[in-house]
Amino acid sequence: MKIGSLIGDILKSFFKKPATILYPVERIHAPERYRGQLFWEPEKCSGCQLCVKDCPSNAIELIVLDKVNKRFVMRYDKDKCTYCAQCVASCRFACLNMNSDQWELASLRKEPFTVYYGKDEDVSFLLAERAATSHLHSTE
Amino acid sequence: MDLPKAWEAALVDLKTWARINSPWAIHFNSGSCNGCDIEILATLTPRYDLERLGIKLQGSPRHADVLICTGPVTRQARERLIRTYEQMPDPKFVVAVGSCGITGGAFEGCYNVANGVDKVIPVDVYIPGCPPRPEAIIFGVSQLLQSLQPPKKAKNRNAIVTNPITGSTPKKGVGE
Amino acid sequence: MPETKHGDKFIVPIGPQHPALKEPGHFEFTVDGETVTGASVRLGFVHRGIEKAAEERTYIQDLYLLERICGICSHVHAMAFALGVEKLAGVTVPERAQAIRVLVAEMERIHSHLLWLGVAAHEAGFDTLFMYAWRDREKVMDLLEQLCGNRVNYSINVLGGVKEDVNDVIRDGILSAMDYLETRTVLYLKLVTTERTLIGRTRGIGIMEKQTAARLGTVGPTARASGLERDIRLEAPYAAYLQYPARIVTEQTGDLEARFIVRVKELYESFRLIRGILSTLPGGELTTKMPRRIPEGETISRVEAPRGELFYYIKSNGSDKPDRVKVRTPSINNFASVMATAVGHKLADIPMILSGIDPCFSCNDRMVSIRGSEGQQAVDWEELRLYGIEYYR
Amino acid sequence: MSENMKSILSLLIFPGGLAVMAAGMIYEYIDRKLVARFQNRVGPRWFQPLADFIKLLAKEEVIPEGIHPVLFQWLPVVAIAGALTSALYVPMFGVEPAFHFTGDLVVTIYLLSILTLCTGLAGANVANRFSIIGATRTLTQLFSYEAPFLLALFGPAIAAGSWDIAVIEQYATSHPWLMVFQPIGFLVALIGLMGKLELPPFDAPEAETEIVSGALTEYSGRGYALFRLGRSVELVIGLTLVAAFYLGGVANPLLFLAKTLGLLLIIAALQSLFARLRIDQTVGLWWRSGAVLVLLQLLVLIALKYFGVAI
Repeated sequence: MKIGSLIGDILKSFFKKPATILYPVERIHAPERYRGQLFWEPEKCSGCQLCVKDCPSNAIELIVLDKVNKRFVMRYDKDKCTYCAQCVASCRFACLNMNSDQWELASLRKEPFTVYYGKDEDVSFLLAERAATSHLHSTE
Repeated sequence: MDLPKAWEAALVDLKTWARINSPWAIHFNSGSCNGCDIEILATLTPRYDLERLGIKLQGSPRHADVLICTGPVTRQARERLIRTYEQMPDPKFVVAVGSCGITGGAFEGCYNVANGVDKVIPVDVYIPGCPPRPEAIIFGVSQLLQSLQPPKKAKNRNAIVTNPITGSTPKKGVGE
Repeated sequence: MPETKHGDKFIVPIGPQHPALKEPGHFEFTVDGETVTGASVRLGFVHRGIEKAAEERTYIQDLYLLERICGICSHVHAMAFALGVEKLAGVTVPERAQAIRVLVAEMERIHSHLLWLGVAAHEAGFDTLFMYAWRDREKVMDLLEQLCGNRVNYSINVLGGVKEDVNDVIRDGILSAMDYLETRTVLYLKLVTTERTLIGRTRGIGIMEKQTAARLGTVGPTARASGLERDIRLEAPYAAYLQYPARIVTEQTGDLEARFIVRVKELYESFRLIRGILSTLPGGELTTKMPRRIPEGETISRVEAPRGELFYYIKSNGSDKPDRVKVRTPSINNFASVMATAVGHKLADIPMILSGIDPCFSCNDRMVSIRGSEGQQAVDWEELRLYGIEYYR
Repeated sequence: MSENMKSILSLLIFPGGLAVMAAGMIYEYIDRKLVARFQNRVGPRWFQPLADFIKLLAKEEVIPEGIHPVLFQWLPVVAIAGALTSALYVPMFGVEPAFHFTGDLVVTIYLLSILTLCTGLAGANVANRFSIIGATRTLTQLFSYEAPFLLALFGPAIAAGSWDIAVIEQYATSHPWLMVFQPIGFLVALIGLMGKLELPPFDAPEAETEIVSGALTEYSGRGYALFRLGRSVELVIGLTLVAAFYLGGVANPLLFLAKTLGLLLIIAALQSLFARLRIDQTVGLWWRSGAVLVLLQLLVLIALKYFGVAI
């Protein structure tokens, strides 16, 4: 039995540089495979809805504006997402990817967590439509 | 500005400064998978070492300023969460960590959960991720501290976190 | 703190919010001075109703839901479920995928045991060891993050294989980290067997004889520290454990010190397995085609989690959703041992004994047994929800 | 300047009062920083104790139900007053003590115990069971380390032949370091100081993982701030006493700094080396080894003194 067996280690630590990364001061990068925020490219999407079906937490929704002309908008909730990348694995056209650099997602409010992906005119069309209907609801 | 007012303003500034630089935290698990909990604990360990930002994990709610809450809030933990929150002295802040702590995440719709901390107590910062990396938790906490900064100092917001070794302020904006 | 007087007894409540517990659980210890004379436990603070929720979701969604039963041993949960479903579907998973599953499982064991070492040291007031253990644990976490894409809920499993492959960079990273950790483990083993202040807190504390351990049905390192040879990796090899057999580590004394030693020595075993897997990693595909609808049938799937035997029962009715998923986690088996050994010890030893089994409350809180309105056992979703609301409000 | 004015100044500003409080915060910072470095971390920033103190002062003070409110509010004040008063009899910062009289060593040691006593009382006053257990443990520990600590400080007093701190300090300055002749006394005094300040491994009274924060669990805001500050102040005073008695005195501010910081380094290293002792182990350690060894050394000292051997 010994007492103070760690003495060598604590002395070494004392003279060594701390193991600490100075995160908020110096930004660091996550590894390449890290699963951060989800991104969607509308060009390749066929609208099969497999990703939506497989999502364990209803974080994504593919809103079909016009099926024939392939006008889709994807609603994505960063705060619901479990960051499991099953949607990425399910997609046959590789239109989904999780960005390894978008992981600083904290926010003081919940609204910014919902994002809409798609072509600009589709998104603005959808949002205008939604605003109009919500206006209708509020006046009822 | 007359003297008493100047004194008062200085006092308020001093209080704010102290509050920003010494946020003691208490941690409550309201039914998460404990993935977030170990990540919160990991932020205290040498790799991340939140003590350099003045953050200490306290055991008693009476000593804490920040309630770090994880989990979708199960019905059993609900009462305890409210009680812990009420035991904390003012001013107090709540940080909801993890997707399930914000909306219920993967557990959304389970029969026994309230789907998020903000359904039970007011939340100041949301940190999504399942679980968020310790860095992301630190980022969330620094967001909270920035929001405490008075507006007039908003232009040097990033200067909140000074490098404990060199004493310099960050060159690049936090989270940009 | 409310007064909970039971006669003249002085009761110390621990939890649900308590610094010793990172997760909620409620314990009441009757103390006489500093000595504990009675112990009772109330679990269930983390009960979220996952098993019931699994019946409402597809197999693919369930994989991620069940992974979130526990954040520390998330991979083994997903692996056990995937293995069970693959067995039901009659699918043969490629060898490389099985080897990667075992690789991640062993890395998870290292991270879990180091985490436990740190937490147990923290309970003993040995913060330096806590800091060092967690600092070294970050090495494994980095590798897991590099390999799988997340630090905790790795989500590397898919039904029919794994998502990510091991490339040369990651392989070299893992091998060099294993070398580093092995030198550290030598130190930890020396520390838990020779450091006097630590031994003062562990030797002879929470002794559980072999017979008691067998009677209480303990599993995993807790059982192995009492001399029981229980290890699913050997008893019923799954995934790639047939090709890479594990060796069992046992101790005979059954006290806290033995539990420390067993867990630290198991780290060596994991290093050896990981090196073995990486040196002879079979080639081939990562995934195989998996049907969305699983044929009717039922199966069990057992794996060795870092805390002991994890048991899954899966029943399929031919649709894309399971008919029933039952999970029995190792912590629930081990809990009885805490209550059995706590009495007679000092109050200061209680957190140590509690952490000695490496408790995982989020694993525990998954049992529900309610009689329905007409006496039937089965309860549907809505009924259960209403019951929950009524019971707690 | 009138004599009264001088007394008030020395009580409030220097060497008592503000100066000691500032020193307490600085020493607390150094202690925390050293422990952090031993644990391979960066550790707190230099203003951390100050920020903690101001923040706690600015926080709401929750007064729990079922207690004596006056006692609850005034115990912290008494505690810190005791600690600050004792600073007047100790050669703080290497300057002459503000006051001294024959026997002030005994008074100082009892003034230093007031903080612990108040902590115990504060814990017992609250209906929280963690506080009560914490209070019991605090007082148990007080009775275990107090006697050996006292005896350890009596060693130099006997050698110097006086109970006056200033005289003992002068004796220590003019003679070779006493820690060479009384190594047991030195060790017991240093470790007794750690017990007094409830530093690990003697932190059973406030063991976080067992009884939350011990006696001070229910304190928030001002009361907690004062208790914390009182402990930092005692750290400085205790270090000064040990340095003055055993390390050849603290004749000037530079020597004071070097010697107390050296002691602080040892204390920080000891803090990070061991697992927490159970309260029964603490008591056993002090009474079975600490007290007996110090008594033996005292007997030898007295015998040598009696036979007229120069020490």
